[in-house]
Amino acid sequence: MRCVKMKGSEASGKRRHISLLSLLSLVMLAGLSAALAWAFLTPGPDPLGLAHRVDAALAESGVESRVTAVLLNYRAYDTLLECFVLFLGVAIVWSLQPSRPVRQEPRVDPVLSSLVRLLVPLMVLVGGYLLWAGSSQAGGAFQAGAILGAAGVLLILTSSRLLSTMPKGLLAWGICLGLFFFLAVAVGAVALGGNFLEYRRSSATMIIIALEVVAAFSIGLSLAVFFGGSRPEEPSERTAAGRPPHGEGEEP
Amino acid sequence: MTSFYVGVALVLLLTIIIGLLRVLWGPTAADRMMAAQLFSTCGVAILLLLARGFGQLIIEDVALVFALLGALAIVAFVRRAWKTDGPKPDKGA
Amino acid sequence: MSVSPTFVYGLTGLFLFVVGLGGLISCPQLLRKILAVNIMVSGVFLFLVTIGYGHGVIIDPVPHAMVLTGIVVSVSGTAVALALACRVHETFNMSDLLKRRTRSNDR
Amino acid sequence: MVVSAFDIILCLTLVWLAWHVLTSQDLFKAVVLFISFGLLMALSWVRLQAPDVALAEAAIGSGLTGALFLSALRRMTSHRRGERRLDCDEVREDEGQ
Repeated sequence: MRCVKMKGSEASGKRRHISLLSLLSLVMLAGLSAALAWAFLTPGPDPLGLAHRVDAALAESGVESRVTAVLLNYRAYDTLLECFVLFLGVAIVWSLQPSRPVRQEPRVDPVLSSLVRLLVPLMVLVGGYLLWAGSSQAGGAFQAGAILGAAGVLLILTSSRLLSTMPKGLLAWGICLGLFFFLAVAVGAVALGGNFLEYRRSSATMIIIALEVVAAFSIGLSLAVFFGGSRPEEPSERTAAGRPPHGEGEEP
Repeated sequence: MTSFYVGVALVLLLTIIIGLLRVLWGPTAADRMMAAQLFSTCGVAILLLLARGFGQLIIEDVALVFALLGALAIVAFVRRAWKTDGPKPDKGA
Repeated sequence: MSVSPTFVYGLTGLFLFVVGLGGLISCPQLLRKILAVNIMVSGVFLFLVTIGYGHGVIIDPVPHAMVLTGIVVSVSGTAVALALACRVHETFNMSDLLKRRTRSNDR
Repeated sequence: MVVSAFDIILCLTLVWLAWHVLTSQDLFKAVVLFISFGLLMALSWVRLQAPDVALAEAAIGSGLTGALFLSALRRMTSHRRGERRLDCDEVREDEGQ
């Protein structure tokens, strides 16, 4: 591939070495793709899939949408662990980036600010619609969370101080809220004599809707925080604003 | 009627492919980004056509999300990747 | 004349996976490695949904649910990887695994 | 038949885009191509009758991931040598070959 090539004359010896390496990897990749294609095209035993079993249990799941039923009832473990992954990701991103003073951003264009003022309420509206529609058709917590996260990203883009002025504890609790609520539901089910994450038929609809709302909120907040990158500043650190960004000036 | 709608969608897909050439050749970063925005608009049209063609009105929701989220990339570009000190060509200038 | 969509999209998923793997191995720039992983992940998703599509009669919702979870997880992974790459860039002033040595030779 | 042509062209474009994302020398170009890639992925989800996945991909694949990459690109190229433009850095250094 072209992007492994290097500039400069001293790199020519290395280039030969790399081209040999890339040739080897090309051969291996060709072999891998041939093997995968062979495995895919060889007719195996016809898999029945799980569609019939999902349909058979749909009446007990509490929702009409099959995907939502799988996500929040049959395989709610997935969604629980996903909330955990989001929490972990935010923790890693915050610990990797030292809180940096906000650089001087270019002035916000009036066109841009009015666009954002128009778009953000629309996004929240569509997110709510998808959340509400999720129990009967396509849509649900993930899609609503993604759109809410996009609205948050728009807000961060137009005012870069937004994240740093928000109280950090509140932000952290908002991100953990989905995970904690999920765990509470799961443990509550055990306390009531059921299995982990098992809902009663009578209350399944309410539980799923509550889980969806909370999960959408947490997912949206986490996605916006991912985009914000660095951890919000502590009030004590804010006095140090104005120092050069980390890493600048260390160039040899 | 399905093949008519999908045929029109196919034509729009071909326009996207032509627009991709602008992304590949485009001399400035703004050219590339604007071409990507064009795909977003074109994608909305293709989704609406497919919604009619396959008879699944739920696809119109996808088109709605497309139309809303298309602005996100361009705003990110304007705020994070575009210096406002005049439209310099970014390559070979 | 009609080709089964399972065939077309399944093969595309496989090729996307392989192309992404190749890019992951051979591209030295960190950002492009992250792009390559994203392409690999898209290939896997495409393959999963294609399996769920079957012959288009009964759509299996379980792969859809798995892919939905996977999309959000892959965004988290991408954000973490980008934060790591930015951190590497700021600490070692290097965004490219190969250019580091030549750059220090230049100076 | 038209549907098959749509499938085949969409899939070929996807693979072609993936190839160019990984081989184009300009990182900014690669990111823009990746945004378009996410958009076409959403079209293929619609074609495979997975509207749930298409909704998520439309929001995340082309919007959020693109914004994340653009932001990271800015951070990884901005303060390297004074105030150089975003994609000059990678282009100038690669174009020597």
